[in-house]
Amino acid sequence: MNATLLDHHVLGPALPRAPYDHPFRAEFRAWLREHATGEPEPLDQDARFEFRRRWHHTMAGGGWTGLHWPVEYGGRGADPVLQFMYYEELALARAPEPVNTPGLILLGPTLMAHGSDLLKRAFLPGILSGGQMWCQGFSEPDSGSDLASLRTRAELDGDDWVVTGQKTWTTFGQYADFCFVLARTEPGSARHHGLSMLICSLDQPNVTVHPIQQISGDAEFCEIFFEGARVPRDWVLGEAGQGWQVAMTLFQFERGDQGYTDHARLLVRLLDCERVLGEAGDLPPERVRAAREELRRLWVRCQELRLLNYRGTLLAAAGRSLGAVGSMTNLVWGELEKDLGSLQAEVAGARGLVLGRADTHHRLASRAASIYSGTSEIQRNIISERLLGLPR
Amino acid sequence: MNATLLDHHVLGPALPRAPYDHPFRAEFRAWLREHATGEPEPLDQDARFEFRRRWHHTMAGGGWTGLHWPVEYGGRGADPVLQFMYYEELALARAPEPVNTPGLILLGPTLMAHGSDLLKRAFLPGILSGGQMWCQGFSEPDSGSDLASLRTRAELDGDDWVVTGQKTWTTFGQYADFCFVLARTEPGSARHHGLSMLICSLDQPNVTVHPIQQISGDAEFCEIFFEGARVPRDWVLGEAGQGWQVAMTLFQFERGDQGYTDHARLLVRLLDCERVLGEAGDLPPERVRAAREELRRLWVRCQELRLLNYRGTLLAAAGRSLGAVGSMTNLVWGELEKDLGSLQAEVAGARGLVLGRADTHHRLASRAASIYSGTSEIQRNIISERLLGLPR
Amino acid sequence: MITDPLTSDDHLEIGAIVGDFTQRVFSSDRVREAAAGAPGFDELAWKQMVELGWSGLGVPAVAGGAELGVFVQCIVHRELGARLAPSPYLATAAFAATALDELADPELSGGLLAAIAGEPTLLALVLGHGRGWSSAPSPLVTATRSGAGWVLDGAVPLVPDAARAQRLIVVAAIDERNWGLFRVDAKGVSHPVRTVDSTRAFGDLLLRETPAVALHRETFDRARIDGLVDRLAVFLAAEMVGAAIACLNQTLDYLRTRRQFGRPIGSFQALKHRCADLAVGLTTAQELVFAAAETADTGDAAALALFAPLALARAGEVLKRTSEEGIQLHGGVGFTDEFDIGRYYKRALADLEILSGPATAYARMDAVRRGWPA
Amino acid sequence: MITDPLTSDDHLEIGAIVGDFTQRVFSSDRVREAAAGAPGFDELAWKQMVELGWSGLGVPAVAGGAELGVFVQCIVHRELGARLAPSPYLATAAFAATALDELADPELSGGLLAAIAGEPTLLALVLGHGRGWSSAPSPLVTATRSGAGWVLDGAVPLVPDAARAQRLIVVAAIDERNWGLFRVDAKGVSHPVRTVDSTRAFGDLLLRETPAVALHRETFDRARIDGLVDRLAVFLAAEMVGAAIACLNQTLDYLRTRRQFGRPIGSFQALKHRCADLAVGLTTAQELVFAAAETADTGDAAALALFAPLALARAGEVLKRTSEEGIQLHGGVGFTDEFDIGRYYKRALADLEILSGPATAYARMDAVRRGWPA
Repeated sequence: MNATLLDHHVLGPALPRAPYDHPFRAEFRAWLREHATGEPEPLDQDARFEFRRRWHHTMAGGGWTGLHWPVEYGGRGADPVLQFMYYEELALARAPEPVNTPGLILLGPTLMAHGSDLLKRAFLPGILSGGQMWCQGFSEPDSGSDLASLRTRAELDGDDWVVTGQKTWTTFGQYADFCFVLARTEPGSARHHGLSMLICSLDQPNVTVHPIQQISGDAEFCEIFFEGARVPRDWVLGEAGQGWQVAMTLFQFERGDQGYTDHARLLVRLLDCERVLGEAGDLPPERVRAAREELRRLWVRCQELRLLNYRGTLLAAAGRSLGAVGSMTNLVWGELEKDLGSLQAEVAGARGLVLGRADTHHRLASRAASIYSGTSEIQRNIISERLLGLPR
Repeated sequence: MNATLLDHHVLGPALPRAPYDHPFRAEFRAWLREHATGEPEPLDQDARFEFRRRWHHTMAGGGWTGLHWPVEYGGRGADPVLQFMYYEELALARAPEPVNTPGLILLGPTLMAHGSDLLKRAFLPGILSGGQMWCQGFSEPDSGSDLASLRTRAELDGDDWVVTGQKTWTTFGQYADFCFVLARTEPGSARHHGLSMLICSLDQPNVTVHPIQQISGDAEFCEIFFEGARVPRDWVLGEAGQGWQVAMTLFQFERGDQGYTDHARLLVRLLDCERVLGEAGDLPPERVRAAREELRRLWVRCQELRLLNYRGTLLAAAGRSLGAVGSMTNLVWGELEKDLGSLQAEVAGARGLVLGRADTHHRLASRAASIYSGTSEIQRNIISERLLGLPR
Repeated sequence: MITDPLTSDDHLEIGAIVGDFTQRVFSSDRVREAAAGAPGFDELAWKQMVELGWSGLGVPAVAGGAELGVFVQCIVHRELGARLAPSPYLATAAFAATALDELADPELSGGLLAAIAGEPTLLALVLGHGRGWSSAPSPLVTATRSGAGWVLDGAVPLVPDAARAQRLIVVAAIDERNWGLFRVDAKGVSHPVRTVDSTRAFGDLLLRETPAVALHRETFDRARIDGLVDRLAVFLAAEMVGAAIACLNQTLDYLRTRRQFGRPIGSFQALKHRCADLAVGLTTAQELVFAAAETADTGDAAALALFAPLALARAGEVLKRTSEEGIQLHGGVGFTDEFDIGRYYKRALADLEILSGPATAYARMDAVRRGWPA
Repeated sequence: MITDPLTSDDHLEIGAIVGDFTQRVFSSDRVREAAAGAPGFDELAWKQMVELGWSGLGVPAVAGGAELGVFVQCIVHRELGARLAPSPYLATAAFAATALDELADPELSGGLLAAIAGEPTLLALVLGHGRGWSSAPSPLVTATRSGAGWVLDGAVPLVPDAARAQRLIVVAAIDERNWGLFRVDAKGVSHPVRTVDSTRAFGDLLLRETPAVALHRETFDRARIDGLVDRLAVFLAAEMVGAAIACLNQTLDYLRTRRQFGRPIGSFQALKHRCADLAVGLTTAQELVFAAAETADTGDAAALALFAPLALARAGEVLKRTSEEGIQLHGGVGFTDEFDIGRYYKRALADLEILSGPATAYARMDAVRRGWPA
């Protein structure tokens, strides 16, 4: 059987600049064949995180984490096109999802851009190896989509910042060792001014992490309460008071990377749906027909997401700004993730209601996709104002 | 063949309070069988209007116009349920579309409510017979959806109002003898205050009617320029200065009636699509399949429109306010009309592009449906604010 | 709020009484509490409903019921749906009672119907031909004569409330063309399944030469089963439309209250327009449901055969969409367990499976339309 | 505006040159003027394009062309689409030239290709197997030997630009499995049809023992025709995506300018969100088109067989939706002939028929995917 045709079938038509016969794919695929078992992730969240953490260690052992990090920081200095192929290959191998992405994707690169040598030496190695897990502290209860209205404050007390406030929607905060916290450090300042980006250890008595129960049964997000938490004075990214600019740098990494992984994992799941539909189940014929139609529509949408990710990759490779491609990727991905979650459970028929099944779980969990990384509504605001120039 | 089943097939399941075996349907159907030829309407607009005007005279001759008008004004005093069945039967008979609806539906009833005896005597008989055609003068170039910002003004000069300004989107203004014009009659007044509803003859030198060319080739709407047009002092509906209230009365009639006719005509056209699809055409099988799916969706939406119309009918019959049902009807109808226009041309395949065909014409003409009687956007504003109580 | 299809004083009064009761008895806290244990229903509430006579609303007067018809029952279903009431009302008072009334010999079923009207009995209906208007060629449950009685064989997944029912009313195939209605004891044949929706006690059914009592006097054909499903669909659709109304109301409340960027988020036009579209879908779905209910009461089976699948399909689609949009419009809190909106979504998913949902309903609609002269 | 898939300096320069030319030559007034006469194209503009060498962009160098490939041609198509240019470029320089290049014997077709590259010649391509990747079982045009030559028979409705072409290049069936490429004189066999789109000279084709010259050396099968249509689809998709970009831009201009309720209507969030959705659809469709173009140039036929139908389907859907929404967002003036937006809608309708549109493209996509290992 022609291996390239197989790739075509799963991921879609070959992209001219990320071909299936690229030597990087061959190298990584060989490593994955040896190390990735394809074993499904556990449904229990704690077990699932452990499962992923172990995989992270395996990857780190092979030198396959932080692929895009410069060689001097332990990475491979991979360009965006290699990263694109890297994530496609991970998905094809049905490898566990990555952990510590807040560290690898967001904080690491931001540290490299804005961090002092001290901070870089202290934190970059642990991010790469997965020895230290990271989480982000941006959103607050009253500033969901309006980040500049945040209220968490930090004041200098001797050699420490003392942090008081509440963060929310912090992904996997319960498993994290450190949190990067955006806080108001200039009393009386407003909106984007007077903020600082602090690195806060969560292993201290003045921090409480409270997981938020989701409709899926997971608690992927946490509230974190800082009640006089202490941060060493020089654990600030960039200058104190320049936190907004640092955050903007950081968000650029978020928009840029996230997409790389998504279309390929979605396409692999879509393939699973196709297989289930091909088997003789007890779904009535009219529902099989409707599911096949939906499957085709989702395949087309996955290809669109794939090309958005590819465009983002090429822009990044050319050192050009992503513009609103990031918001588009986010929007397209979030809506697609939900619809694929629905289809996966739909092809299981009534069984897709039963607790303890992956499809049941995914359908419920997917409802968060168009919300947690910036709602679809916020993305549409950004696209219409920044890209299309429509008035506020 | 069971006649009731035929009705079921075309119009949908029988509605409990407007059954297919109702004696009114039988009576009207008998008359229609004798007088309605089912001949398709001409595509040329002037010929089409003439065709409809002739049908109006035929209907008036049989006493079938102004069905809902009180007997004292020449109507039959029909309640809304009879009207509902009346329009369904007209559609089933493939009778021409009604003309002079601005007179019959809007101005007539408004005259009965707010007009002086003089005005009623002067105008009601001509509306009913179709001897005098009417049009409305509300929208202006700079107040499309924001009626209260209108600029047309009228000043008393002796025994006449002198009207100056421009109206637009006046349906079939080129065929009309009279226009009811909303104008500002109190200089310096603002928004809803100081307006009056005047009856203006279009047969005078100071009025110019300019048809607006549409993408369909039709010119169903006109701009009307009033450059010192004269209106006798007492040709005012209601009190001078109370024009907004009169207009609101009038609009209530608009929302209420319009719907009665629409679902049935749409369902008859949908039946035609079904027939075309059933014949062996040169549409490829995948397009036939897609068209059949769309046909089913549109049939369901027609049933929904039908039930909205039915609800409006029952509310009107109970003397209760329509609330936002009018806006819903408008919204659902406008979107449906467009999609049906598209399907009708789609089932003809490439032939649906050829000029001089009814399906080609309808598709283009239908694009106006969600705009001219209050855009879909305005209807959604109304529904969300007035019905759902969401803040402005 | 959206236009209410209830117009007569009688109906409005019934609606108000039912609304008062459900608001009190099925408060969010009590519903969550009931669900925290085994999935299923609030037994005390069920007793109260029976005492109020509601379980017998659709039961013939000869069997001690009120015989008020489908429309009135739908008023109750709508309120139960709005509250996500954990109640055997649908399974027992609607599904089982209707099957008994439609397909059973009154002499054989009289006791069961009387029990439904008079005691807090728990029955579940098993559709052994497949879910909804299933066109599945081979039956899920077959009945075979065994001595003087019958035995049933087959497996049916996820039967609503079967996990806690005492007795099951089963539609089973006798031969290729004939079907019968049977009664079996639930014990040992019904196995609880935990689903996303904790307000119904779904059970997997496994019948192996299970002794059964025939309830029909004459056997019946597939068309009769489809006619039965038409009636069941109206009840379920009424629950779904009630749930969708509650979803929209809770979402509107949130939009009016929650502020972002210095304004209530309900003042953002994009959200308003989406709510308007939801309201239109909900209004028309509700009109379909109550037109179907009224049609069921007038006895126009030809019209019901179209209205019922239309109502089920649209109510299902509307509830799914309204709950999905409800979650989205709640933003971050929408997908947490703190607000109730996610529970409506879960109930929507379950309700969509009970009679196999919109695709199956549209297939029925198409089949009925094809049967008419073209 | 939306992200441009043109990134290299060469491509950007070509884009700028073409954009300058089309903006000047195909102004709204000139396009309306050209359309006011017979439907079809602006002859003077066509002469200028030939002089600039654009008609030979895809023609092999041996025949005097520039042989720059599909991607560069798509840059031209995009601009022509944006201007609704009344031009035989699609029919002659893209469709006919590609068919000749792909399916004809170079010795027999060299003159025609040289003419395309060097003179303002007018050709049209007739797909005698059906529109697009048609799966129609019986061919529309058949070829029969007649003495030393051939005659063609058949009828093909609405062939783009056939009404004004001098010669027709015809794909015709020789027998059940073999097809050939033929040349016929357009005179007497092509009959003009007035359609909603006045920018193309559609013609109905009626062939009755019409003398034809065979251009192929070897006959070919259906798979080769599908491969040809893959290439044609990319050109047409590029025109559609160009038209959609212009639609969106004109709509955005209107929304920024037009005021209602004291604000520019472009500040209303519901309209903004709809524009955002249009922009996303347009961006992804354009990416598909240029990925398809790049793939055509790399010669990866397997990838093109998927990218081409994807690009055609999505470009078609996006142009239709953008022009429909464009009309709606223009409000009252949207459906009048005063603004250009309605002309884009009409062009969309016509473009959707040229290769039979999205449904047919998706059928091709499915067929290609089914052919792969599962």
